[in-house]
Amino acid sequence: MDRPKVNKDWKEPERISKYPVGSTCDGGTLVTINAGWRVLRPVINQDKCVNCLKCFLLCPDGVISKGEEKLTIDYDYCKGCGVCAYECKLGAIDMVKEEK
Amino acid sequence: MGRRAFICGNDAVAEGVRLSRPHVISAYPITPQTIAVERLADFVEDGSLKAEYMHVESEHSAMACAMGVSSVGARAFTATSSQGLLYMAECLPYASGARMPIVMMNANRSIATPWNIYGDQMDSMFLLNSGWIQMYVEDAQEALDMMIQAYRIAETEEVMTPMMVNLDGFVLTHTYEVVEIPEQKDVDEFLPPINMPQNKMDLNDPKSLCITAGNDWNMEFKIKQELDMQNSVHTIEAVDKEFGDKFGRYYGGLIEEYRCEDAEVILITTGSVTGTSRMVVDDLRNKGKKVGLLKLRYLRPFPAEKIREAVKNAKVIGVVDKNISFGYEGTIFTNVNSALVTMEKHPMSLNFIAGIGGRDIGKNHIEDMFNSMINASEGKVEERIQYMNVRCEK
Amino acid sequence: MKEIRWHGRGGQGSFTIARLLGQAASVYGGQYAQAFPSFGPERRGAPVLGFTRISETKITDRSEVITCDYVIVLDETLWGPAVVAGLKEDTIIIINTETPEKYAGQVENKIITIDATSLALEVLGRPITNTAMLGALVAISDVVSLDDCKNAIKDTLKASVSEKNIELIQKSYDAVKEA
Amino acid sequence: MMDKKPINARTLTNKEYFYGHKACGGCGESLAVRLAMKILGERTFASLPAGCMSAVSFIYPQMAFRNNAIITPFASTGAVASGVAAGLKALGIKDAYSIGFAGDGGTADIGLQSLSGAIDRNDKVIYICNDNEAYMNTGIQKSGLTPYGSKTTTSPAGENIPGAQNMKKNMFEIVAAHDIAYAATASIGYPEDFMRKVEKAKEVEGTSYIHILAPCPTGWGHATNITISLAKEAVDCGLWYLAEYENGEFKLNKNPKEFTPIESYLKKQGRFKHLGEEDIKVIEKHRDYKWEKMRKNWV
Repeated sequence: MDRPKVNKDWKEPERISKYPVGSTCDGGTLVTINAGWRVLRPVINQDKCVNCLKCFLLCPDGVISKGEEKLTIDYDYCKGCGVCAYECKLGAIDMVKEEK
Repeated sequence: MGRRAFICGNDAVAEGVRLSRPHVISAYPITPQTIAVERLADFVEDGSLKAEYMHVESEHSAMACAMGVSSVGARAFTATSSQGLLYMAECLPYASGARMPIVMMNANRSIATPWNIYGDQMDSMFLLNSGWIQMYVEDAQEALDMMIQAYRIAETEEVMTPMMVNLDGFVLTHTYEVVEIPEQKDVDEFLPPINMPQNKMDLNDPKSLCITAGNDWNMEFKIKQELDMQNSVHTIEAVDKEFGDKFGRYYGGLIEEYRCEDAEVILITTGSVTGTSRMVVDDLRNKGKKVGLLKLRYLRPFPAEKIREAVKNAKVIGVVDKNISFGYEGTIFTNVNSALVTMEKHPMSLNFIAGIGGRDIGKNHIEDMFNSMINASEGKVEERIQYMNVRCEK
Repeated sequence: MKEIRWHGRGGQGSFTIARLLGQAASVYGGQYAQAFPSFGPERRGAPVLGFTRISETKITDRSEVITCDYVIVLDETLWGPAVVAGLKEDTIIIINTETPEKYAGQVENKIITIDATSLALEVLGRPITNTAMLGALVAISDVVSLDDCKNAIKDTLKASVSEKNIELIQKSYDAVKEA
Repeated sequence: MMDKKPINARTLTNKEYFYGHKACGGCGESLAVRLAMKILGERTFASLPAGCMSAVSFIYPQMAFRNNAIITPFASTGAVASGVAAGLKALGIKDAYSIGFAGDGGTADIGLQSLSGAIDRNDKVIYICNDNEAYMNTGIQKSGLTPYGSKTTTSPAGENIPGAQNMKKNMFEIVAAHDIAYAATASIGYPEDFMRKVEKAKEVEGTSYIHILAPCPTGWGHATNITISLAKEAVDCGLWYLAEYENGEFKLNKNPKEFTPIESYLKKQGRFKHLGEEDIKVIEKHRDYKWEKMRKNWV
């Protein structure tokens, strides 16, 4: 899977003087995941999937990765909106209840 | 040695900006600033200034555009006045919060209504809290010199804060006088190319700018901004000293004391009224009066420590305010008084509100201020807030 | 310090000449000078004022010019309270007029007259009198030298008009000197 | 002209430039930003005013843009993007894009002046209006692009304020009236069409403008999974249209023979639940009037 990851090394500035100069931050800094938002999780049924890439194209969060052979989902950032499952003409994505 | 020219304050600003080689100028006309941006257009036209000249559609956009320029690490200039400054007000804390070293000339002008195009300092007083360094010049030469100094100060890495150079409308912007224009090579030696290592958008090091920081983070960003602004006094003093060493003109850094030694009464001024006050001080000194003058060059950062030091032996000080903070008093008066209260023994203070809407401040009015201060120093009761050169009684 | 007040109408070049005098005195004459217009949104044809201050020492005065040493009237239709305001005992008034007798006895002050309009028409072919009035001032005062004025004209005006104006200032200077 | 590969899911980069944002699940706007960024790539400087997209992607210390990006004053997307373009030009930085992503309020209301200025100067800026038809970031208030009948928190669909009473401001034609180099409308329901238009905007020497309709599940009151299909239906029922303005000419990209029923589109959305037959007739009448003009002049 080729998706940005949480930077686990990110540390909060220890002193005021260590804060950024200006209201500035490095682009693409990720310190948290968004998975807690999800009630239903999309699961790709690889047997049905024909790799049409519609779900990859339409995911508002970009969590579906084309990969080399098959599509994969970055569950760290999937919010479970269901767009992928709804748009899949072959019904190859199931929305499955998250287990706590 | 530079060349001598007989030019107005707006021209002097334009000359100073040309010598500072900004990458982009965003311009919107407003009286009495307009000549400055006209002159800059002339310079771009004749090729003596290689800059992008942007005809923006409002002051709000003039500042927003300057932000865009600064955000990629280029040098930006803009100029405004009065209602224009108020219209762009929203953008000023954006720029200062992002620590963009933009330099802006503000032609100090009255605020509507009643409508008025003449010089007072109501406009910039609104923006004391904008996070911009605010300085006030006394004449055209200082205006030119301060454009160069402003870029140097604003772009110093520890400062990295935008700077507003204020110039009294008409009295300075439209008055012609002899100005020495420095050589480009000397300015180039004094003012290095802009460098924003930490806070610009950079293709090699992508950044998010003007970010959100919620209640859990915001305060630390603001404190950092405040500490750096406080700290900028050292750069301001050092740059002024270095400028003097190179160009032969020293302005005193944050403040200038004029004949304050042994003075029992001291008048505190900003901007062009300082010049007229110098003459009055000389006259009174010739008459044996122990009077002095303290010129505030910077209102942000506020030179509280310098003021305390300068007035510590005075019995009475007076503050000239070309503005009114309605419902209270002159804004500079409030600021000065708060500096005084930490003194073990502080002088009594009077407020002289003058020059509103461009009303003349003559030598006689300044004499009246000194006389009032002298009376107060001798124990007479003087009104704490006095309006100078008014047509009729209250 | 010498203070000079210029009276003209918008478009007649009264501020241009106030400035040119300051330039001549400072950049070429080595003195200090200040020049400023009556501030405001005056339009073409409206009465306007120009001021020049000249001094051996740096001028820090930022207040209005109240009294003056010379009052110069480019357009005699402006004669009135504004022209005679702020006169000192030794203030000299210079008026552009064909009929000097009109002004005899109007004020206590010394009045110099010159028919600058005729001179300007003769030399420039246009009734632009500001340079001629400066010539008159130079002729009767020591605030600035004629050469410094000529240099300032060369420096300020376009080449196409500066030559004619140098001729005009010389002519008006001579005319007033002779008179 | 170089041979260009067609833009589709297969040719599109797998790289994400807009990732980890806090937008609502099923947010249409975020897909528009995501796809545009995939077309534009890393040498892009994005300017975003106050609005959902800035609010969800610059929350210290979590930054969703991997390319350079800046939040602008609300009114100033056009001006900041212009300044960025001018700064890049002055610094000699080439092959980089200055792009503005603003919402409907940030474009058609408070930001109209600075957008107009940028187009007037023909600055090299790509401006994308993410139109979700109300001020969603502040909690669903009516904007100049809120369509007739919409219930918002400031047009509450009651007796005195029976939903939004104006038709949408015609931003596309307002922009075109500047004689802009390139302008287009798009819908998140037709992503290939949108990406083709972004690709076109990249090549424009001067300002380009793309107005994309992007449903907002929260503000429109629809299920999060139908965002894309709803955006498609908006086009298919004729309440939105796909068009371009280029070389001084308008062109309709899609001219359906028949529209799908308006009611089906409206009734999927909570904001239109209250509409009666009369209201729907008004909407239909306006749609037909608009299409009559477009078919007459743009085809």
